[in-house]
Amino acid sequence: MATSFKQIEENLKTEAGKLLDAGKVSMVLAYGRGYDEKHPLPYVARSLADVDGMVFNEYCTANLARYLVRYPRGTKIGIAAKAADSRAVIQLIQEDKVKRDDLVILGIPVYGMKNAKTDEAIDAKTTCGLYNPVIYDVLLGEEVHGQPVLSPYEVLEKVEAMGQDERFAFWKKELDRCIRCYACRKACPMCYCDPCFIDQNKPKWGEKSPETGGNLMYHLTRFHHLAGRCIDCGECSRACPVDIPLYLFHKKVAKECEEMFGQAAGMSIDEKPALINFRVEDSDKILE
Amino acid sequence: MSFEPKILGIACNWCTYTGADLAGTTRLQYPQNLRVVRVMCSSRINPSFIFKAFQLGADGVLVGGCHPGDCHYNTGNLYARRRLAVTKKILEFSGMEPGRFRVEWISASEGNKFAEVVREFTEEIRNLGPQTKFKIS
Amino acid sequence: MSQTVTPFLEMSQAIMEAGGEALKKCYQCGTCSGTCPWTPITHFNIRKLVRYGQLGLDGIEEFMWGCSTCKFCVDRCPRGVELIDIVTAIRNVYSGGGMLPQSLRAFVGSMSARGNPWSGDQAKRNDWAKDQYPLYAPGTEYLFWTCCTVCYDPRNTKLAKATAEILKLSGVSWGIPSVEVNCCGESLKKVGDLELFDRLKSANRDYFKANQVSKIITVSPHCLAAFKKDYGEDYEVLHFSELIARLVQEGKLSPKKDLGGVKVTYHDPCYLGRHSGVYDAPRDVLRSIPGVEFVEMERSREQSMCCGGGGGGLWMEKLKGERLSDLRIEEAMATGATVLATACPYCITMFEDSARTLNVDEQIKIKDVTELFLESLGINIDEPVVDTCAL
Amino acid sequence: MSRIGVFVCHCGLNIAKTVRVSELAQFAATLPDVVVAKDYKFMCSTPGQEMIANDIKEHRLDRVIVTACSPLMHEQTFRKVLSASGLNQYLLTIVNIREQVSWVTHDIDEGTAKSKALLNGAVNRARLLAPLTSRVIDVNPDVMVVGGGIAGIQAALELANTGRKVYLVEKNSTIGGHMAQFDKTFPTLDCSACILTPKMDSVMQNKNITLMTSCEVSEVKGYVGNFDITVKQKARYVDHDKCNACLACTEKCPGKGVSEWDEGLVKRKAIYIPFPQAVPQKPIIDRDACTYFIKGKCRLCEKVCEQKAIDFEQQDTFSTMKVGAVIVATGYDLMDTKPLVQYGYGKYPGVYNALEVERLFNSAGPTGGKVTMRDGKEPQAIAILHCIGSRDKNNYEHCSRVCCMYSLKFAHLFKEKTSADVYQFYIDMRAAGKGYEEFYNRIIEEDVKFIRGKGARVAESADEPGRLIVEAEDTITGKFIKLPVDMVVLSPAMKPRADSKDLARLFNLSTDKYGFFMERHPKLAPLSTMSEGIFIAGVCQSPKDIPDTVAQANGAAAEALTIVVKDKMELEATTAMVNPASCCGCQNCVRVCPYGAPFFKEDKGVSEINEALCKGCGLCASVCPSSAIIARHFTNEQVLAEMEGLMEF
Repeated sequence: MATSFKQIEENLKTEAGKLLDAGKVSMVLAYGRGYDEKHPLPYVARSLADVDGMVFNEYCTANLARYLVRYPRGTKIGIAAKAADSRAVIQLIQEDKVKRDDLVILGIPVYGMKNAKTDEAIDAKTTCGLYNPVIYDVLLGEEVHGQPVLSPYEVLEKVEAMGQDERFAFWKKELDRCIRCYACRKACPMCYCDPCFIDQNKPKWGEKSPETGGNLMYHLTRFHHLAGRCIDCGECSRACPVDIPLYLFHKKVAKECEEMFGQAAGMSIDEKPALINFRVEDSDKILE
Repeated sequence: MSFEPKILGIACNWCTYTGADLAGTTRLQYPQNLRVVRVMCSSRINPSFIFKAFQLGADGVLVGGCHPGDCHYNTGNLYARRRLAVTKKILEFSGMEPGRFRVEWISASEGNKFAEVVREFTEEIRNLGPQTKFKIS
Repeated sequence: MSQTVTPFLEMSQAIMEAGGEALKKCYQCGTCSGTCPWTPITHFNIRKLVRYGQLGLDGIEEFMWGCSTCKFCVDRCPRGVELIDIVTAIRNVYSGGGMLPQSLRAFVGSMSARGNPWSGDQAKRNDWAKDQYPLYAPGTEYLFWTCCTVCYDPRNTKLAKATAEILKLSGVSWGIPSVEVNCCGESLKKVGDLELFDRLKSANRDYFKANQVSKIITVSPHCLAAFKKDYGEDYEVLHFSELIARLVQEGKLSPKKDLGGVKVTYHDPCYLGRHSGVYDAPRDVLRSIPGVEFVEMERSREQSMCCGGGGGGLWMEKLKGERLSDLRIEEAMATGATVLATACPYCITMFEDSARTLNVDEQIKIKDVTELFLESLGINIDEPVVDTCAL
Repeated sequence: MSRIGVFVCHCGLNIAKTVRVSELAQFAATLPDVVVAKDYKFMCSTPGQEMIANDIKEHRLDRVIVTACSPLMHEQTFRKVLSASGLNQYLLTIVNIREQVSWVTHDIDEGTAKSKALLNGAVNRARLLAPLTSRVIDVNPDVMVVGGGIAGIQAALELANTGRKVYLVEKNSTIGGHMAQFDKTFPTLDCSACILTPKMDSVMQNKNITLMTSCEVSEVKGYVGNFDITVKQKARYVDHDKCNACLACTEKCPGKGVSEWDEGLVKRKAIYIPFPQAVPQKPIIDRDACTYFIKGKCRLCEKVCEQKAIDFEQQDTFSTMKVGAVIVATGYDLMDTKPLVQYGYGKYPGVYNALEVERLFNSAGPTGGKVTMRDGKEPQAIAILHCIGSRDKNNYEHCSRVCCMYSLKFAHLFKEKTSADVYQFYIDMRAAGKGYEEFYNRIIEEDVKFIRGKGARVAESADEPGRLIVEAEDTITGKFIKLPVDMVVLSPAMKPRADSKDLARLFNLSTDKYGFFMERHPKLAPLSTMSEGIFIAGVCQSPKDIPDTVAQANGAAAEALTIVVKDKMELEATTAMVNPASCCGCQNCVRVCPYGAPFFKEDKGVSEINEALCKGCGLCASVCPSSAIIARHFTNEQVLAEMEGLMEF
């Protein structure tokens, strides 16, 4: 039986309060009230008094790991992390952007998150489909068991079945709609480059205004940069104002990486990101 | 006039580029559709180079490096193998014909192989026809 | 036989295709044959078998049945050659051509017709239980997988009961399978009948799936190894000795009855030890029993001898002087033990036969660790042996 | 705005036959920024070179493109022309229209078209080229040799004899290594000590060698030409400056330690020299065996020492050496065969390993060179088991290379010193070396029995207590052999030193999976490593015999000399650098670089590249997501511009 949202919120407040009170962390990253219940916002509690402002409900989808890299190295941070969020934390630890010792991870096992825009359930279709955090120090509820375990890659079937031309048309139609607002990379916990390659002029990798060529360059390169690192939280697609299903492409790359390199992103802090690693016995077949 | 594809080659200095020189020294004949960029190591190849090449109108892209284990820089091509494999998967999933991008390990002594690969690849690209998907006109 | 031979590579190819791929790796150093317990006492030579296989030579059929798949050679092989896969593949290729020894025909026939090796009536599989023990149903935690041998073989039904009685006391949720299940097929696979093995396997897998089985306790190490390695599913499989050791450690079962200073030695079954890596659990169980003086034989644990019952050996006839179980009994007696404990129904059968033919069955008793443990719990299940084997 | 000159070479008819060279030059003249374009018969000839030099001056060229043969042929030639004309040599571009155009086609239209495309790409790239300068650094003339076995000794002597100053660092209290433990060496059977000890003495006498025994490297900083290496001098508890090597102390000492030198077969004193010919001949105290350190009382050695050299308060000390190059020659350990329980080593006293047997033969050894076993008896039958742990996937996959030969040597010495029957259990006999096959023949004729079959098990004999039974298959007859013997000799795998991976980390060396150091190239650079200025020699690279080890040591010394013989050295100019403004601190570069050139500056959160270590492969630039790394001469802009040019025509 999964713990209720209300209960998780209570637990979150209690544990965050304890951490701040004991001075174990200087801030806790969590969710706070937005303009309505459906739009909670990322929230930073720096003192015991701030804790009351925390909320947790089915719309708290944002991946707070995104904010970890904002603070100076060595800042002690508590972070509320759902399943995919915890994988982002692991990935950031692998990349040495944060240190495990600097974090207190408040793990949230949860089932029944919803997309605020569509009110559809958020499940393996648009995320990694895990319910329980992979890493945590404190668990804010009981582990979720008994819910259907779905492959996060099943949703790819339709696009995979398309012919090359049909698939190109599909992506062209989708990517042509991109208005280059960069909400996807803003929402992404792994997109921490500053500046992003596409913002550079030397070299100029692609057009900056929204048009076919620049859009393609931006997105394809971004898919490559996230290969073996995307933890499939799906936030890029939820953040997208024109609803481009970026998650499909990320899932496909993640699936291929898993098959080729035998490791999924953000599952163990002892691994190295797949693309800055190799095995001598990697097969040449992966190039076919 | 029949379709003459433009093929971009990126070759590592130590193996494939030298192998291509050997093909010339031994006067092997192959189609003139390939234009080679020399880099020091196949690991230098940024995935965006490949995307860019197609945008520039390349009908095919051929990458050549040392055989895994023989890299002049020890492990460069082992990283390249993974990175280029992902590049290939991305191209495929975006709708690009898989045949348009190829990675081959060609050593400095494999002039024959170089010529053979160029012949084969050129033929394949010729059959695929002009690449229009990425090309920015 | 002619002294001139020509390599027949098609045969070698066929062996590799049947799973004997490792043929290629062997460099004929003789570690396997030097290690093999059969080399000193029979004309079976595992290295030669591989050599004949590499070249596809005639005459291989004369000694391809000698291996009891004890895995000693595999563990020692410096090239990492999976010799058991080679033996299985060779048997598969040649028995496919009808070269099955007489003694194994009944075995394979029974497997094919009745789903068990003992020609037992499938409907009577659970007769030993006399309806005293629960049947497994979805929701039960553990399936207690009763090996065919403990269901049908009169000596070993005692072992089935001993195990069931301990389970009754253990407090875990368990049940025995319904009569529709088949033999796990482990020995059948090693005999080389891969097609029939697949049939039995898929029937059992269907049963597991239909009944939502995920945790299995086996009494036989052979079933244990099959479920772990050959079924391609991720079951949690425990050997019964592991379960007892755990229960004793957790304080849920404690042996009380002092067995009065009996000297016990323990024989590692190949499929529990080398195949499954379980060495300590049965020893822990023995050591937990009051009044048991535990002694090791010279060759124990990873170095243990084989009883000869694996790889179909249980059903094959061996001449006197060519039985490993005889040697093992002698080795056990040399320690001064009066009980030879083991943890496998095959070993029990082999040793009981040997003890009888060597006329030492009064001096040394063959017991399963489980039986000794039950005894120390103060429960006596001995009753007149009724032949439940409906031949 | 650049001023580019294009020079098209005919190469006689080599190019001109299938490329219309004058058309190509005319085409070049139409390209933006090209101020002069010419073609000429042989551009590499003196008049050709002069033409380029003149045009550089006359047209104030700041980029030169030579359209000719492969850059691998004449890049250096034309770079010199640029330098001589006052132009940075990296502003040259070579367009390869011979090997990659004219020689691979018969069609002059195709050839000309492709040449135009290549030239167009080159012009695009040339505009973006930047002048590069190689940094020149001072080189420290001294060398450090780590490891005082035969490899280290040889390398140190070679270097010292050229006048270089050498620090020879040895972790034991004497140099000599394993070779000093041997009695005879195969295949010549000359006495090991007779050929080694003079060399050990030369080390001691040589003014250019600073001998540092009981020392270990603890930190390595710097790069080729300029290493700062910190060495730990382990406390000896004897002041070697005062000690006059009278060794009175070692006679009085009541303490008992295990003699490492005699492979633990006997005891030694707590204050000791390992063996009589040790270099230096000065003792050290073994803390773990010393009565004073254990019980707090004794100090007998102190009382007998007239030099007042005993110092129980001595501490480990650290000192830093500056050297230009390093040779690592740390040798090997024998594999511990105890875990291979089937052979009974450590369980049966009759089972010996190879080094123990070496000591038994040695007249300075525990038995005075007599072959008597632990029970004091002379063996009547001896089995030598080859490939114990070598050629074995469960242990070490490699062949240890010397075991076949030393096993034969053992057989000979056993025959010479005892009346025992000697058996060899082998898989394959490997006797590939000068005089080795001959040696094998000689041993066969000495009536040693060869059994082809790997020893499978050693057990105690049931019939004859104290004797051992070796079990194996004689694969030639296919018979199972049970051989009763008194003594079993195991020839175990040679493995890297237990701490080789630590050392590898210190020197940034790669190792194979067992810990042997990786050479830069298996054939063409067997003594170099991926770390410039650090060389390897001897068994720390892979198992080998003494002749090969010595050859490697000489080679490594020569390699080290090529660096320290110069006062200055030029570093690679085409290195990578980090633009800190764009660095996102992902550390991809740090993780992938095979040379350890990039490093992360924790305080600034950005990476930097130590250009002295960079080899210019460009891997870091391609894994850098924010394009912060600039791979000089192959920058992103340069490559993209060239691609653009190539695809235009």
